[in-house]
Amino acid sequence: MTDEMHDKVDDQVDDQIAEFKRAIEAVILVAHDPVPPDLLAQLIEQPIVLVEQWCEELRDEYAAQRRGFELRRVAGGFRYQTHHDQTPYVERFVLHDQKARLSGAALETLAIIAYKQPISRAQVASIRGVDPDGVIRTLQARGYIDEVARDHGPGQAVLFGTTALFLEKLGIDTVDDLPPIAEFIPSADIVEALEHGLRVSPVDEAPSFGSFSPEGDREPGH
Amino acid sequence: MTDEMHDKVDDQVDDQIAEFKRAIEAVILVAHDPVPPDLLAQLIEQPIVLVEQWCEELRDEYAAQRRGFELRRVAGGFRYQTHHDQTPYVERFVLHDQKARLSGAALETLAIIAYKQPISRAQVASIRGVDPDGVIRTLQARGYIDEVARDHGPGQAVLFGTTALFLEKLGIDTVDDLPPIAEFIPSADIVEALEHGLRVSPVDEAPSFGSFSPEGDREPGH
Amino acid sequence: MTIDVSTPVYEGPFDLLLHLILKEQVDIYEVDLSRIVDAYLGEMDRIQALDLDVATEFLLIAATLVELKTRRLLPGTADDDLDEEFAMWEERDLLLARLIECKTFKDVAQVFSRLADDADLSFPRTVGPDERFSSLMPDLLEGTSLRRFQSAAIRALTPRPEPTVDLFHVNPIRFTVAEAVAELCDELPRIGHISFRRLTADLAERLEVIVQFLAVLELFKQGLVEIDQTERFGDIDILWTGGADVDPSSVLVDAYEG
Repeated sequence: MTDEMHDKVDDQVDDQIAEFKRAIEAVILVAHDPVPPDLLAQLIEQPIVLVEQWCEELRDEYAAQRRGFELRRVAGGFRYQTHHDQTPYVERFVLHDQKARLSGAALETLAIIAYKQPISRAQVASIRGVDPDGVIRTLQARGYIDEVARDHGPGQAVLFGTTALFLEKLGIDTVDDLPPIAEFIPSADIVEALEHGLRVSPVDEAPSFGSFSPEGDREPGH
Repeated sequence: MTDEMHDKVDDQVDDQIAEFKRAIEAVILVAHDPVPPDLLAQLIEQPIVLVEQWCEELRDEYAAQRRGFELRRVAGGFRYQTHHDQTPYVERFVLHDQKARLSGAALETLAIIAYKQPISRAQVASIRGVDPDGVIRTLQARGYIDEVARDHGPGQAVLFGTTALFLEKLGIDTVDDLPPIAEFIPSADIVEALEHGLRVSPVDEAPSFGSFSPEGDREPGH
Repeated sequence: MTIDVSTPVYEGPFDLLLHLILKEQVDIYEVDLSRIVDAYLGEMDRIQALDLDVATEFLLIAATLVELKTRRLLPGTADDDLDEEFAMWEERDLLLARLIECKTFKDVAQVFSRLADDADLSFPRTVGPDERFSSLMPDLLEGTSLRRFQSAAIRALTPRPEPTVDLFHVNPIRFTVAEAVAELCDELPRIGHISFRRLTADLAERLEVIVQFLAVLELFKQGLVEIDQTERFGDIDILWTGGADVDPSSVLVDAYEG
């Protein structure tokens, strides 16, 4: 094969790739929800790895051209969304669609459910120390959590897990993108402060044994 | 003014124009209906003629870059739509889309109309907090709702209700067969209280909502 | 149902206990259980009319605390009954473990809040196919169960709370302008742009709103924010102009307190 022929073949391949990328753009534009790469792959009959690569190329192109929108991978798929620095304009436009912010109670409950799913209402209650029923209902009504299973034990308690909408709310692709829970275990000085606060022994006596070790088997989360 | 200063001023102007174009891109991206140039002009506080010129520039950029979408002027406004030569892929996607059911927003609007009929557009808007125009048009085009009466008040607003097709699709005989919802809807102050945690002191009234009762007739899993 | 706005927000007994202990963290050897127990009981007193479930939890923990306190005051009893002593430790450890777990998820919640804030800055396109494709779309109600429809109705008709900026991770009792300034120096660079109404929507007490307002004015004086009010008595737009890293301690605050 001559060089020229090589080039020609290359050009054809490039053209074809450009066409696939155009198809990807068109499909994502009309989708209501983030489009999973495997669905895109199926539609244009190309391997998923390539589809993912092309999506990333498109994302980079929009970024390089400083478009007012971006292609983001969220909740397991690709979607178009407005660039975050255009928020003031978009907010003015969608004036009434103010996004609801979550309360502290809701966020803490969501945090527990996200890391411990599937989890029952009673388990959430024991961690929070308060009846989570109302918060759980609110989160469920908002679509951030849902009943995902039933406990096998007696009573068959409903078990909750997070939804795709939760991933969208946090702007992440999967729950695996959440930082590992180990990062949040309180630092030694806080644990020490807590321990001191709850010291059993009289003040003059060193708390020699019966002390709690944060690295022990009691670690919250996994 | 030196040439260099001229250039600097020009650069600044260019940057500003680029920012306005980004804002236009962001707003049109999320709009459900074509966005009229005068609305865009109002949002970014620039003259309509310039806005129209920038939209045309954007349209030309997308065309030059052979994007899978285009910016089109339709029904007096600008909107993104898929490029006509990508139609086969889009069609395949639309046919393929197993999640092609009413979007959350559309379903909620339909639900409001079903439970509160006859109801005006303005009443739906006040419940949803967003302009329901586009969604109502879709629902009407699909034949799920229709204009059933006119308000007696001034302005004689159109009142919407559900159709026989709607009943048929949901598999019920009359709207009276719709499942009850009143018992599941907390009052505004309770929602407010739940959202904000335990600053509530139920003084004399036991809160029926939020009590830790076993599952009972509450919704089972989806 | 009446809402007693004078009660500070505690999400539960752990929350309260965490707050009380960590408040004293300055010098951990100064941490005084007696004071914690007293403060805890005092707060319980203030949170009077709680519903029964919550009150029980508060009481259980209060009982553990009181027992711990008694132990400490009566060192001699340790030798008398080892079993009892061990049981005490076990209970203490359990409480400690729950506190640590509670603290862990409180910190996670802050990260969630930050993620959600960032995500809220972008709006997804959910427009769907245009009318050229409508003939291809399957019947959109097909397969919609009555249950899905019912929950959509509940979702749609549940009253929406006012959107708020939640400052939950800040100490529940927060009254000084200096503290409010420090908080805003932390929050505003991230949020960028917010209306005063949204900023204060979560504050229960008028005094807190006033403190917040003074804090915003202080930042304005320092040139860290721009303020815009488009109409009289309208909402006030606050725009952070201070850059990414402002050391709140460098913002001098006149003493408004008192």
